[in-house]
Amino acid sequence: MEYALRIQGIDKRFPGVHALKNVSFDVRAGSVHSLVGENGAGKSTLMKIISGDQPKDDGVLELFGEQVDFRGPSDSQARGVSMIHQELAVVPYRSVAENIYLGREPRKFGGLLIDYPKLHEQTREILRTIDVNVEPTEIMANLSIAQQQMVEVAKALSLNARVIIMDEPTSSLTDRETEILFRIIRNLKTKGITIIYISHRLEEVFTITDTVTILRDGQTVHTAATEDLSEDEIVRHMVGRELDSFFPKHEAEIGQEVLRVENLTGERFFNASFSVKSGEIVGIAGLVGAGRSEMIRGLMGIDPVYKGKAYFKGVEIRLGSTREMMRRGFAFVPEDRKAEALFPVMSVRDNMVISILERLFRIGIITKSKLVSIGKDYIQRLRIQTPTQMQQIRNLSGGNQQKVIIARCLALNPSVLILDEPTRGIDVGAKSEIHSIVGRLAAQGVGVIMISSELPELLGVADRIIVMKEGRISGEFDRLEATQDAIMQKAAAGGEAS
Amino acid sequence: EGQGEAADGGIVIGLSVSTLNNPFFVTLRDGAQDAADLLGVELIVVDSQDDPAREASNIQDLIQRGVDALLINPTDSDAVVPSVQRANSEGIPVFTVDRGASSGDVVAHVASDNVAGGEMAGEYLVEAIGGSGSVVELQGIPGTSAARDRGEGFNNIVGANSDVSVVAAQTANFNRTEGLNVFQNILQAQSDIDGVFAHNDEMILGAIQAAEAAGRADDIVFVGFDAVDDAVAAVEDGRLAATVAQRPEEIGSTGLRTAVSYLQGETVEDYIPVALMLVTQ
Amino acid sequence: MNRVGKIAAKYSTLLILLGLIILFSLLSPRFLRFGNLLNIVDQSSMLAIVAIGVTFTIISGGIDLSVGSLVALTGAISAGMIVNMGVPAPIAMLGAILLGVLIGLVNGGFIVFGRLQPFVATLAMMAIARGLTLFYTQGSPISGLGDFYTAFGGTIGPIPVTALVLLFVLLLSTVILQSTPFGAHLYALGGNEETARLAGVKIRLVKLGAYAFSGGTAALGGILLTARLWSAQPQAAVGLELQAIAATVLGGASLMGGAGTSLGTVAGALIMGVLANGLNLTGVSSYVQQVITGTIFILAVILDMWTKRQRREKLQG
Amino acid sequence: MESRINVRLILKKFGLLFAVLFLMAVLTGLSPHFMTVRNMLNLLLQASVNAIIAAGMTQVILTSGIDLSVGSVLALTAVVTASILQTGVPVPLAVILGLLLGALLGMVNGFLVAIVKIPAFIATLGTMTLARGLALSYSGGRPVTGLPEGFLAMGTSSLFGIPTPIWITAAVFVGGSFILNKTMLGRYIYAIGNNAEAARFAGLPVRATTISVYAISGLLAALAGMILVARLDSAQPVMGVTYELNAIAAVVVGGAALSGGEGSLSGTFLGAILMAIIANAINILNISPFFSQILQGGVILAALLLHGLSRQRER
Ligand SMILES: Nc1ncnc2c1ncn2[C@@H]1O[C@H](COP(=O)(O)OP(=O)(O)OP(=O)(O)O)[C@@H](O)[C@H]1O
Ligand SMILES: Nc1ncnc2c1ncn2[C@@H]1O[C@H](COP(=O)(O)OP(=O)(O)OP(=O)(O)O)[C@@H](O)[C@H]1O
Ligand SMILES: O[C@@H]1[C@H](O)[C@H](O)CO[C@H]1O
Ligand SMILES: [Mg+2]
Ligand SMILES: [Mg+2]
Repeated sequence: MEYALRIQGIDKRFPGVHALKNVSFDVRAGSVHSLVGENGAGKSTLMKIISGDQPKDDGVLELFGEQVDFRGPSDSQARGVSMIHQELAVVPYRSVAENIYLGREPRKFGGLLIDYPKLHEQTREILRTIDVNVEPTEIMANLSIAQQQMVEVAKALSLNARVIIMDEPTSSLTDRETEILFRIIRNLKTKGITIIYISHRLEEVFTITDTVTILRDGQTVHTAATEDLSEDEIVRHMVGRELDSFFPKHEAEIGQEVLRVENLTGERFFNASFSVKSGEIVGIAGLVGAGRSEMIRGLMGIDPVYKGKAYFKGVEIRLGSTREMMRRGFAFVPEDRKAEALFPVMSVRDNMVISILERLFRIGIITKSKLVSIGKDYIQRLRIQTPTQMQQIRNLSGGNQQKVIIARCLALNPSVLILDEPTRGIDVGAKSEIHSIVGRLAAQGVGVIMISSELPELLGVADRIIVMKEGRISGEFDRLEATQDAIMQKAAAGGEAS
Repeated sequence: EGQGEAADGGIVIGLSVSTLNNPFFVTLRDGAQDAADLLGVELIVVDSQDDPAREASNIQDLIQRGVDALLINPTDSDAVVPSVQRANSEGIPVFTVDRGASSGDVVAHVASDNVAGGEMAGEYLVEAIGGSGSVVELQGIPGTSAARDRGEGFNNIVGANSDVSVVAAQTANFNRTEGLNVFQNILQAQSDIDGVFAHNDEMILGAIQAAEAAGRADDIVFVGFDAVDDAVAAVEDGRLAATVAQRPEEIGSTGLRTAVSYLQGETVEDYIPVALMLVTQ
Repeated sequence: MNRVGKIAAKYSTLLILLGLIILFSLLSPRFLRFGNLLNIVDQSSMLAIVAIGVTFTIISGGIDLSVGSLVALTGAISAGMIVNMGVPAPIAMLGAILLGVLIGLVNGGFIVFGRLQPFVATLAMMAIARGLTLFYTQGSPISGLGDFYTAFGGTIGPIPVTALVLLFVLLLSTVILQSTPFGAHLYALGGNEETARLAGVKIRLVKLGAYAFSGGTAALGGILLTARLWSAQPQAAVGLELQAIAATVLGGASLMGGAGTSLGTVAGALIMGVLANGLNLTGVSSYVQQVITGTIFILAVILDMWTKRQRREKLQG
Repeated sequence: MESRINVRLILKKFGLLFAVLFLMAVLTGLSPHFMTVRNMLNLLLQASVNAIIAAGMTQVILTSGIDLSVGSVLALTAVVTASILQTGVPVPLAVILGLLLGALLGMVNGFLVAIVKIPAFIATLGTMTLARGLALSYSGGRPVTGLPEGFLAMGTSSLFGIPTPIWITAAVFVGGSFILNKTMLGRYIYAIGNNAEAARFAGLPVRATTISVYAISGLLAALAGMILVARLDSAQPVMGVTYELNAIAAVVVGGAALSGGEGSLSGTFLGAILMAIIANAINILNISPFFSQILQGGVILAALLLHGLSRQRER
């Protein structure tokens, strides 16, 4: 059997973290090989090592039978390995074409000038193969996140790689784009291209992959053919324990209305009216670009609101100030962790407590001991993996970063908790933890709004689901009457989906 | 062209000053302005901010405004030459004040001689310390003509005297704060200082502050240059021994009067010295 | 979409320039004369050329504070080669440009290999190059450059030679930025360095190139200034770096990197030239000129931001 | 701050401390006049103005801003304070008015940065020119001299043998460190420098913090100006030209990142000391003025490279 990649005894340490411990497995040529594991298990680190982005401490890599030791990303690219990174890596104010062919632009005049017509032609070609309808000259920043993600896919394809690594490529794609991506993957497979596929969505793993390798705490715990595994088995290997249910239904008493929004209108959302009761979890569904995030950002005073009113427990609230909303008891977990939530070189603890300082220390002088105990408490409760409270948050895995941000909101002890895609990029274990946290909060009488692009999640968690389409609320379902089809109908029908 | 645009059709004169960030030149400008007001002449003042490139642009602009004559206080004698020649080719008469132009047609130069001033200061200082001892030179902004010329004059005298040694020669950039800090440092290194000459009063006033703070002011003879108001007051108080007066007001007004006389058809001398004067108690 | 608004946003720098020109022609009858306009171009060209180089470093996400000192140093060395060593003027000028490029490379070296922040690396170079100039000239200006050299400070017909040199630099830099891989990589690097690195862009080389270019244009500026003054001045171009940065920013570049054009920068430099010239012609006192210049600078930036925001909103709407 | 972070910070600081100590050792060898109590006090005295301005600059840079206007603000507040003093207003009142003017000018910067959203470099470049023009217009380009004894004491008196400006500097750094490390404002400053957008989402008072930081910078520039005026018995409209660059150099030599979020006042203090040592050494060793700038630039580069190396090692 031919192996595209043989990974033998890879070891990697960061200060305070032993990220990979003697990791070994083989990837068959032409297969789709998935890598799963909890947040912080070491998946991304391993892939960065394979693509030459980070050096390994120990171990051997073989690419098609040949030992390799890449000195950098361009080195691995030259040898036919390309990688789609977990974090979007785009140059915002350059064109789509320039992004895709960055560093490899077609040239003319003896390499002196870029051959722009040819560049655009090639780009148009490659975008057509993946069914993305944007102009090659469009500025990247004007694309939706999903479109940008697809451009990343195009970039990987354009390299004509033999091995393509995809690190959570679907975390910001909707179902439609996910389908397209799967079609592309199948197509690549027929061409004999090897794919390493990382995802926290197990249904994707079962849909598209041939083999699964499970990492836990930096170690390979199991490798097997996908068809020989069950979802439960994978999860058990990942977390090292049984999980009761992915979407634990919570039983909360639904009480008085805590939030009512009337005719909220802003740049990209129009006349949104809805309400949330205490103990209730309201889901917001919609396609990417439906304006869900914008509407919530308007409500939270981050983006301007042109018109509309909001009432908290029957009392009208002044819109437009985030601080005032938070003082009223609203807490908000934003969509884009890196851009909107993280203070990268600050400690885990400081990231966690930043929003409650005003409440804890009336005169503005900080006593550390109080913070230490809060930090300890949440690290334990949310099972956050970090060597110490003082670790810089940028050194945590994505999922653990997300938990810190959620802890920041929980510490506020909110009456209304708003979560925008809170489980994007989060492992099943953490996801179910977050769901049960949300459930527990609801049981304590907190009103919860949760935006998610993952319908099964919403269906499992929410008491009520609001659907948005093109900036307007297009439907509302009770938990009992909601089905995937009915929601999709309201989210997409009539207009063009995204 | 070449005719002024004053409302009454009177004379318009352009004055380009090297920098108005220094009281010396502010006084020079005031002298010119007072004379202009007295004679009923319009005066347009531009400020080069010690930047020769800006000076070239400013003079270009004055020529555009159609001044009848140019009074230039150059930032540098060499750098101003193309501007002088440009004015020459436009037929605008040029007068220089305080500093000269190395070439080009200049009708008259009104100034006191900085080299002579440096010599004057040197002679006074040597005598005041009793003909022998250690002296310090606080230099102006390196590369400016005033610093060069005054240093040259001073060293002509001091260098020729084998009993006097210059124990430290440091720049304090014509600036009072630096005069204070630099001299403070020199006081640390030199336990024996009999006299100080600074290329301008700003620096010497800073140096006096430093010496007073160190309790050594009484042992040292201070000589400055320019006779700005603060310095004259310090001389009266006995804190400063002497300062070389260039009489900037006189330079400014003489410059302006000379230009007006010339425009009115009189003949003028090509070098009009404004006598230097040593201000002492 | 509002066509006028879009054009206004794209050319907001030019609009500000136009506004100032209209304002000053109302205030002074002498402003709009052909001769005066040529003057402004002549006065702004050196700044514009130096600022184009600075624009390269700003696009890369860096900055170059050493250009003022480099202007002085390269001017002095080219003059010194001619006057003290008898080197033919064209060779001395080439030598100066080479020196500028070399010092630019040293700046770049400190930044990419020494991992210094561009602001500080070039701040230190600003001091060092000024010191070298003083040392080399021993504090005295160097004159006697000969006709070939000083011709660069003169005119061809009514057109200032500096303006022609500027035109050349503008065209060259525009081609580099808009049409070469180097240019594309420079923008990419400034837009997202990590992405550029992952894409295999030779980041170090591109940065070195940007600082070398900036050093080269500073040297060109040094030559033009020396030619214009017929002498090399040890204290020439003090503070020029801030003016160059101001011109770049007025021209629409972002100090965060990833954006900026040389045409915009030239317009920015012209704005500053028009302002200085116009205030002189209208006879505003030099102290008040500083107050007005500071205020207009801030207002211009606000206007530019405002039109850009309009445009962005239009784009998304 | 403790454990892991601290190790890193200490590593960084030791790099600079080592550079400073090394330089001091060399100078002690070169000149017997260097390592004396008097000269050390001098050094601190001379570092004080730059250090105080740099303390304000540190906070600004921590928020990922920059304040180019400090030199001009220093000059404007100096001439205004001096002329207030000349009218016979009691010294403490005049000092307070001067400091308030500094804070007010700083708030204008803060307003432009936080509310109008002009990049700090640009906004303060504009106010730098503007405030300088105001200082010159206000004073007519002439120094304001002849100030009351009570005011001059701020620059010339001493307490326990240590000059007052050094005490003031110490107070500024102790107070500043307290703010940065022990108060909410300090956390907010770091947070905004790390990610201003996230700070907004986290409900932090981004505008108020930003404005405060520039106000503090303006206030400290005014304070530094007063010390200068008191030492010179003269306020000049041209004071403080290029002080912004000195202050920024001290902050960056002290280990702060201009991109914000990283840096400390103790580092800045060492940076200011390093720069004062170089100037002091040039005078004491009577090094030619033509060399002095080369030396200054060179030493700063060397110190920074040392830093860079210690940073690289920890990766
Ligand atoms: N640069 C770094 N410095 C220190 N620790 C790091 C660094 N990068 C990763 N780590 C640590 O290494 C471990 C593995 O991280 P990695 O990003 O590989 O996890 P992952 O499996 O990709 O997680 P996720 O599913 O959340 O993306 C984590 O504990 C993380 O905190
Ligand atoms: N057609 C589009 N043109 C330009 N930008 C878009 C477009 N659609 C979406 N965006 C941008 O992409 C981002 C994500 O879209 P948005 O937040 O509106 O969608 P959403 O309904 O919140 O869905 P999701 O949360 O799944 O992204 C937003 O910042 C939005 O401004
Ligand atoms: O003559 C002037 C003054 O002395 C001034 O102090 C410095 O510059 C010189 O040219
Ligand atoms: Mg990962
Ligand atoms: Mg969204």
